[in-house]
Amino acid sequence: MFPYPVLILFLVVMWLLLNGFTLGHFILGLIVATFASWGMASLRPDKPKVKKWHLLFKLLFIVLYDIIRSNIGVASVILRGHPEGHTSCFITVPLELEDRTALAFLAVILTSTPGSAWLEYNSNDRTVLLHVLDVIDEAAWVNTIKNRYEKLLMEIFA
Amino acid sequence: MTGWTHHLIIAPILIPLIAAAILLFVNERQRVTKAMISLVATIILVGVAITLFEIENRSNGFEGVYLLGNWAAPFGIVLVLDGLSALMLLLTAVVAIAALVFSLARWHGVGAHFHTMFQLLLMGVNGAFLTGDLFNLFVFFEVMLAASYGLLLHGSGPLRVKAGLHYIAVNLAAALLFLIGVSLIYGTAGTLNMADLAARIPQIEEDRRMLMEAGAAVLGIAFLIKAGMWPLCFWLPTAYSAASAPVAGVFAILSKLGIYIILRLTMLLFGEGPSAGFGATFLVFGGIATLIFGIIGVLASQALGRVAGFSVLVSSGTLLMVLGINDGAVSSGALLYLVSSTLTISAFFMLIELVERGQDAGAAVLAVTMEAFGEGEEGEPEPEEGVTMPGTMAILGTCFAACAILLSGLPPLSGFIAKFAMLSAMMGTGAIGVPPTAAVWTLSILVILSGLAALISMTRAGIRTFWTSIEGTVPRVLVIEIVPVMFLLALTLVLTLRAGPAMHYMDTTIRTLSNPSIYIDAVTNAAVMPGVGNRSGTEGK
Amino acid sequence: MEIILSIAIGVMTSCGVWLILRPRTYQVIIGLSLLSYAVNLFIFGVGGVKSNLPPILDESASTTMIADPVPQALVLTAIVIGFATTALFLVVLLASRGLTGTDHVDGRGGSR
Amino acid sequence: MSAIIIFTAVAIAQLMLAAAMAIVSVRMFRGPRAQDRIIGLDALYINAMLLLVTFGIGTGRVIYFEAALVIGMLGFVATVALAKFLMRGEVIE
Amino acid sequence: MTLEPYFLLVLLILPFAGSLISVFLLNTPSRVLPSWVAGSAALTSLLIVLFAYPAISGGEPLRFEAEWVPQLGLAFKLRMDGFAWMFSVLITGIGFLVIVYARYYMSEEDPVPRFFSFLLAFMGAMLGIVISGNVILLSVFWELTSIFSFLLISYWHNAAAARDGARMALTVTGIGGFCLLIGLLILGNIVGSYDLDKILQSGDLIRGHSLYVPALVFILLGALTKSAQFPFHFWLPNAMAAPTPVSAYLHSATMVKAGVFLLARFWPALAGTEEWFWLVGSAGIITLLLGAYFAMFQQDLKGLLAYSTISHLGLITTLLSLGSPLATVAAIFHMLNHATFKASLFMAAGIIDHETGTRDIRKLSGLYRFMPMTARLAMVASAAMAGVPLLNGFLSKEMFFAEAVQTHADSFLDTMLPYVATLASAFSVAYSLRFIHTVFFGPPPVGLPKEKPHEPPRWMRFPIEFLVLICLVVGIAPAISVGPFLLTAVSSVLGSQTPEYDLAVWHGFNLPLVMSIIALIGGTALYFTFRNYLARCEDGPPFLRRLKGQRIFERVLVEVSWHWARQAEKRIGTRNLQPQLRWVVAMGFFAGLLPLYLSSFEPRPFVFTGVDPTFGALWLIGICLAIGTAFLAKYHRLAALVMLGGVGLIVCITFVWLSAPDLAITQLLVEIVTTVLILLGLRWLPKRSEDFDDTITLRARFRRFRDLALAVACGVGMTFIAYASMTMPVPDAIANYFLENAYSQGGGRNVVNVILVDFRGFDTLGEITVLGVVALTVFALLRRFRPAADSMAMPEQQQIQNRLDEEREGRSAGDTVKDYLFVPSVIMQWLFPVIITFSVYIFMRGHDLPGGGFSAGLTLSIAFLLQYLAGGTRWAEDRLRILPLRWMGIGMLTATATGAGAWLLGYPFLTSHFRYLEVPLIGKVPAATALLFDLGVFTLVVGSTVLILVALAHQSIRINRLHAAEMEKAKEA
Amino acid sequence: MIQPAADIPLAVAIGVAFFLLLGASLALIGAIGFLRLQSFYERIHAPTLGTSWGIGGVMVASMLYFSFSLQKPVLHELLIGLFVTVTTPVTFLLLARAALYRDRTEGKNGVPGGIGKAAGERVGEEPVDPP
Repeated sequence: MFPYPVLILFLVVMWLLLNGFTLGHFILGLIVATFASWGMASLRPDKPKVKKWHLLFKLLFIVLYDIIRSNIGVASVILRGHPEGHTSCFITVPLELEDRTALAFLAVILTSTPGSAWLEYNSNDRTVLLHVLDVIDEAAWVNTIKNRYEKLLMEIFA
Repeated sequence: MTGWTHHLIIAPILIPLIAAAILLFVNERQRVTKAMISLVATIILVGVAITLFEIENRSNGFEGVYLLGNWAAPFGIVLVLDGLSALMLLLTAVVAIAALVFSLARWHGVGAHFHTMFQLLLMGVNGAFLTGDLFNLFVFFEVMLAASYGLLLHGSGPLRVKAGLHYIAVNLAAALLFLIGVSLIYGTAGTLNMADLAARIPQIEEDRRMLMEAGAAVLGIAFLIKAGMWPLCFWLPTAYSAASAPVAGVFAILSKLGIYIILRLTMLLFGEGPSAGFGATFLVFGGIATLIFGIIGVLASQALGRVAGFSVLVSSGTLLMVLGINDGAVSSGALLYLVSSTLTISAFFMLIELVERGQDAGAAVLAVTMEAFGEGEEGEPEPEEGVTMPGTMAILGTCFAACAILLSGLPPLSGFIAKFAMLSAMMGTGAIGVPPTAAVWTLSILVILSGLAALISMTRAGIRTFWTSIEGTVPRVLVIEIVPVMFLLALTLVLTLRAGPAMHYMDTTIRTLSNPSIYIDAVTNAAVMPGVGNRSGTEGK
Repeated sequence: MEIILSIAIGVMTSCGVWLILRPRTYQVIIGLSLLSYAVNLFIFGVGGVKSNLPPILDESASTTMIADPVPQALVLTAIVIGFATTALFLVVLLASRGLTGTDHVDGRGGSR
Repeated sequence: MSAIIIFTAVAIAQLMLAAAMAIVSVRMFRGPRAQDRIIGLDALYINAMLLLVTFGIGTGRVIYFEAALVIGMLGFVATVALAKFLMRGEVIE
Repeated sequence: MTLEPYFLLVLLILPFAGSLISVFLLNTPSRVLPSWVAGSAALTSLLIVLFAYPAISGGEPLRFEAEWVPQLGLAFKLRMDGFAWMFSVLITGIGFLVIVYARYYMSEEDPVPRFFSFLLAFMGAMLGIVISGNVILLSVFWELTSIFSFLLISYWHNAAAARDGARMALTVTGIGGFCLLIGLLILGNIVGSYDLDKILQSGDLIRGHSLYVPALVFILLGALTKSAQFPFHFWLPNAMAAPTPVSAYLHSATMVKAGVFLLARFWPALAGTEEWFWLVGSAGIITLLLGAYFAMFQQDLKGLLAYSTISHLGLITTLLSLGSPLATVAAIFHMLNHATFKASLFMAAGIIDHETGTRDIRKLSGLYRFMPMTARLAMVASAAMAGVPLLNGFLSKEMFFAEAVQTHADSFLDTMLPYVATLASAFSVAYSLRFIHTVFFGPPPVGLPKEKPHEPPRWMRFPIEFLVLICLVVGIAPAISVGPFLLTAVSSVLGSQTPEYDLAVWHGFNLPLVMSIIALIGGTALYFTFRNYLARCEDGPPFLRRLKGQRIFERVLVEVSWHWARQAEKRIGTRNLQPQLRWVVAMGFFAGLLPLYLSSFEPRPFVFTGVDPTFGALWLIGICLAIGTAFLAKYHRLAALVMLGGVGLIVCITFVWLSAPDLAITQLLVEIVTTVLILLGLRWLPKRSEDFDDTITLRARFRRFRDLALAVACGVGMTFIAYASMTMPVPDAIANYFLENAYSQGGGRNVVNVILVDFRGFDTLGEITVLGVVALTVFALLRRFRPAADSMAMPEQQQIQNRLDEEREGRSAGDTVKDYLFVPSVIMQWLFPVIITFSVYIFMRGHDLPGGGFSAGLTLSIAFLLQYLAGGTRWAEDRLRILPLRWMGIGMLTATATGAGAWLLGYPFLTSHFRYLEVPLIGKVPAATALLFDLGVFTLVVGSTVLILVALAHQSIRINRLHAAEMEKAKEA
Repeated sequence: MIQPAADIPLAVAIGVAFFLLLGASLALIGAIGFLRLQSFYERIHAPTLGTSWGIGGVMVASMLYFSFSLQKPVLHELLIGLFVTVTTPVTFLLLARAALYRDRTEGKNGVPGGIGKAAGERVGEEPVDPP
């Protein structure tokens, strides 16, 4: 009946955000969300196992902060104006994450953060190729990713 | 026309639509079921068309107005049944049933969804004939065109696809012109309802009216493309001759749709008032050019299909010119000619396939379409079953001769009567003492030349087809293939014998048309039915 | 506003016309798309253009101050039909390309 | 007062966004490669969406929001298809 | 009401009925039965005609009238007077004789029923001509004779000569028939009726009318072509390819007589003017002389007779041209006489042909000893043709001479006439003599195709005997044999003008007799002088031998109707798309601007004030993108597509800006789907690079310039019109009604949506149908899709990537794509339910706020599309069983059924209904039937869009599979 | 053409203006960067300015503004932010991967993970060794 409760919850919230918070819309949203989740079920996705809910919010705030920071960084790179004012390079980061959803999260995070871009994931040796706009220390970058994001994600999606 | 018969007006649109919808649920392999559904729907359609025609025939100049959605006239969409639309509906139904029966022999199996598209084509055509709203006309035009694209491509093959590409490209351009025209008219007149528009034209101020006329002219180009006026007609012979036989048979009605609308709009909008006679000269010259081009094409064509295609142009040219001259009696002759030439060309297109089958040309086309590329998802068209025709060659020959006679306007079939009716009205007893004008002379000469061209071309082709084939293999022709052809030809004979009543009908129709106020009053005074929701009578008018 | 819209319509018409007169099917289909944008805007514009007066009723607004909804309805229909015909034309040009081996509108080979 | 502030801010923001769109479309035109153009289109979508939201603020109506939402939710489909075409030579395998 | 009028109807129907019966005998093996049917039909007709004589002899014609097309003055009116009676006797009588003759003439292999069927039909048509009481009816039968004569002449259609001859006859007489119709129409214009009686009575009116000359010319064109008069005479000799009975019938007694019949018929109405004399006279005189001259040099028996016929018809025409009543009497008399002797001669020639197998005079000789009876008959008939006294030909010729020496119109033509008449008569004597002398006398023939000729069967000779007997009887005792009948005929034509005349063999020794004697002696001398030359010479007269009318005609026909026509078609037509579109665009341009230009429309001046800078900047971008699209569409397809997307986006913002959020949403969704569609198609288009395009010819450059000019012109035109119409004061539009009533009566706040689903729901029904049809077409077309050879293989990228995967260690083919979509596909999948929810949202709010069934449908199909993108076709279809056709059907039915639901309450189709429902917990919920209709729209849109996309997407799999299979096959082979 | 904004507190108005301008300027800077940066891989970073806080700024402005002007919490802008954040990576990932592939086959731009010989031959250029 409710194959993906989290999804249904999200969809109901979305419905209410769009239509306004009334009882009628809650019921309607629930119906719609249920149908939609059946649609999702028919896709048979890899079901992510979410363990620690609360950490998601922690992650969210970390990411928001990082985004603000890197926004400023990238903006200054652009505004500074000389082409040689920054050193961009490719970085290969080995990952331990295996869950696809978790990887997706990581990808979203890295892409949303200006200054770093997820280029390629190699499922054989589980490495990811990144491009970073302004690199000062490669190791620091790898470290940040592995400790700041991957660890958290591994905790959330155990 | 009260009670349930009133709803019959919309039946010619809904019957094909519902049939098409039902057909979508039937698997492609159940060909017989599909054919039966389609056939039953078309038979009902013929019945409805006859009923409507009879209703119109009995009541002199009656207008049946159907307010869709129960909205009062200029606001909602109206369907209008008058003599002209009833006539065209009947003609469509007759041609359709013939083409459909013809297709059942083999053509309906060579591609997917033939019947669905066929029904939707009928829906589009019928809708265009019935509607009294400019934009709704556009919509039905598009329905018709979309279905015709599908049908033209039915059976695939390089020839068809190439012709289809041109056909579609030109008609897409035409559709854009249509939209520009309609929107200009709406922008200047503030209405889309044809009757309302006609009523408003006299009140439009000078500079707005100019823009309105520009819109009408652009709109006219769109219809003239469909009707096949030179130089907008080059796609037509190619497309029509590339189409499969039953499709070409039913396409015969499409070019007449363009003519119909031009007739309808010129009579309604530009019949009287400040914009009277708008574009008439253009029509005359366009008609002349088309007629000349058609004549040349008929002469220059070797393949029968192209002869038929150019015959469409000849008939369009004649009609355009006559409409441009725009004289009551002449126009009623033109209507007769329209009916006759549609029947003829439809029959001829189907006949061509049968005739050429003996020369392996048709078989080749079929073979191309059956190229082994279905990789199993395409059931091989089952070997057609049915009764083959005895005395095939004699009957084919007779039918061919009948077509030749009809196309060249020789007696005793209706081609002659129709031409006579037009010419007589222009220079015979219809115009006693009125010296024929230059246009009349030109038309007469061209009509004669067109007959001559058809005669020369058809004898040339007929001789080649029937008499000089060295080891002439007799084609395998099924009864259900030849019967539709004979049916249509027989109708032309009936039209000849019953030319008196037919002309009476045409006269009445034209009389009604040339008095736009009948139409306008009927539409604007059509009352909505009270009592739905809080909707009432003519509120808001 | 009107002048910008008119010029935009004009430019898109020009580009569209230029493209549909080209010999490659792809150019034609792109041209038709451009033309249909132009025509849609044209239809949309004939009723007179108004900013921020969408034809959506609420209790307060008086109906006389609202943009003409009819051209909008017409454009909607036109968009849908345009979409359908573009799809069709695309498929036909693919079929034509498959059967004739070239993407010339007349099925001719060579390039020009 | 607040009306003027918002009015001015909206006007400036709109101009800035329009300028952003113009710049992005220069890249679309110049390329040099298809992927630049596609990213350009994507950026154009995003900026257009922002413009719509800004327009909504300027007019004080929420009904333009859906158009922005459609861009936000579905705008990427076109660019994804383009990108995939670039990579694989066909969109749906 | 007496029965007599029905005589005419029965008379007319009988031959046609016989013809029909013969058709049904097509498969009978017997030759006898069809002949009996035909013979009895002809004989009965003859008897009916004969029985009708008493009724006619009184002077009052028999009439029968039935209504046909009264509005056009076209009545089915039959009218038989003396003249028509005379012709009817000829037609039925000779027809009967010919049938008897043909019964023996036709061979076993010939399809005899067809012959008789055509012959009877022809007889009916010919009868129709002579007894028509309405001139249009006459022209109907006139054309019918052309058609049936075509079929008769081409009876042996395996022979090229027969086909060509028949076609020429049809072409010439067909043209004539059309001209005749025009002439008759003009007569109708003058007189105000097509009734023959009326026309005949209005002679003075007609002759005095300004349209007299055109009418005359057109009618003469009809008559002269039919009667094979100069310059239209050439078809007749070629028609000799017909079976001899046909020649005997058509080319002696009937078909060619129709022309002169017509001249005589309209004599009272048209004759007697200067124009008449000159036109008819010159044609007649030239024909008379030329025909006779040509006849002398013919080597074909039937050719000789054909030219002789031409000449005699010329004689009749000349007589009719003179405008004197007496001449007309002579003409009518000669029509009768010529029919008898010429028919018998044709039949005799047929017998000779039949027995010897050849008609070449040079080969024939001394046949008298093999077939003495036939020879005698032929000799008498020839003598009649030559005008030997005591035979009927002599009588009418004498009358002709008598008229020739009279002065009718003082002119060169008139002065010349006696000499010409004598000369022609001498020629006539010469060829008659030649016919007899060469064929029947002299040494026995050698080298005939058929050995041992002998007399034909008894009854085959009977028709000749009978006709020759008539020649003799009339020739010896004209007054008592033919006199009264001729008088009836003549007086029915001339009425009160009927002159006194004397049908006697001996009129005393007068000038005509002298002329006859001169002609006889001269002709004999002529023949014997040139005998040896004639026996050896080629076919045709000296000097003019090369000048064959037939060949000229054929050449001209082929040239005009074939070469010129094809040239012209190429010149003024095209089969290419570009010129067509150019025309369409140009015509649209002129149609739009010409009315404005002609009525000197003045657009408002351009005003740049009040322009929102952002909006301006947006369109600056839009314009640049549009131009970029146009610029790049040839070589950088993807780039053009991207830019097109940009333009679409700007359009979409414009819609928002200018108060059309609905449009914006729809436009955006359509934009997305279209882009994907075109991309799907791009896979199958050929590679294109700029390298090819080195040589731009001058023509191409010119063409481009022209297109550019046209494009710019259109753009400028559109700008002007758009500006004019946008700045025009808004008319009192129907929109106000919608705005006022949308909420109160349509139950929705979004007026656009209410218009779409309620006020103008019918449009929407049609619009979704279009979408449905297109989807079906796409589906049907793609089922047979076969890409071009160079697109068959996998795209280059995939090939490289697969090869790389294979070459690298630890990877297998397809890993690249797996990795490629490894992460994005997760996101795309999770968006699926979100988009579904969103589409429901869009749908639900449609009636009150921007949205609606169409946008929702597109949204949902994008959701499906995204899954196809993410996982590929197989993956997606493994999981989502979408049945687009089912969706479409349901959508169509839902929409229609919603509309039809109104019928239950007696309201018109699509009448909507709405109310607010009280739902527990939720409260007031609007419920409109329009929403149900919109649901139909939604369903259909989803079905159609998905069908189109899926059908296209499937091609990749299909082609790959096919390609693999083909590779396999190639490997095996 | 722009309707006068409803009566809202000045502080809120200033906040709205600030966020609005912040978002718009970030978008503009992103666009400039997109134009000016040299290689594709660098350029790819620029638009993310717009998709991250560019959107964020405008969304916050919109939420603030409407919540006050309509006197009720209006939060649906959150959805836009969410969707853009979630969907942008999809495009970027796919595009970047396509660019990588292309650079590798052509051996340009010093892209890591160059490809084997076969492809090099095919394109006709020297393959670049992986760093």
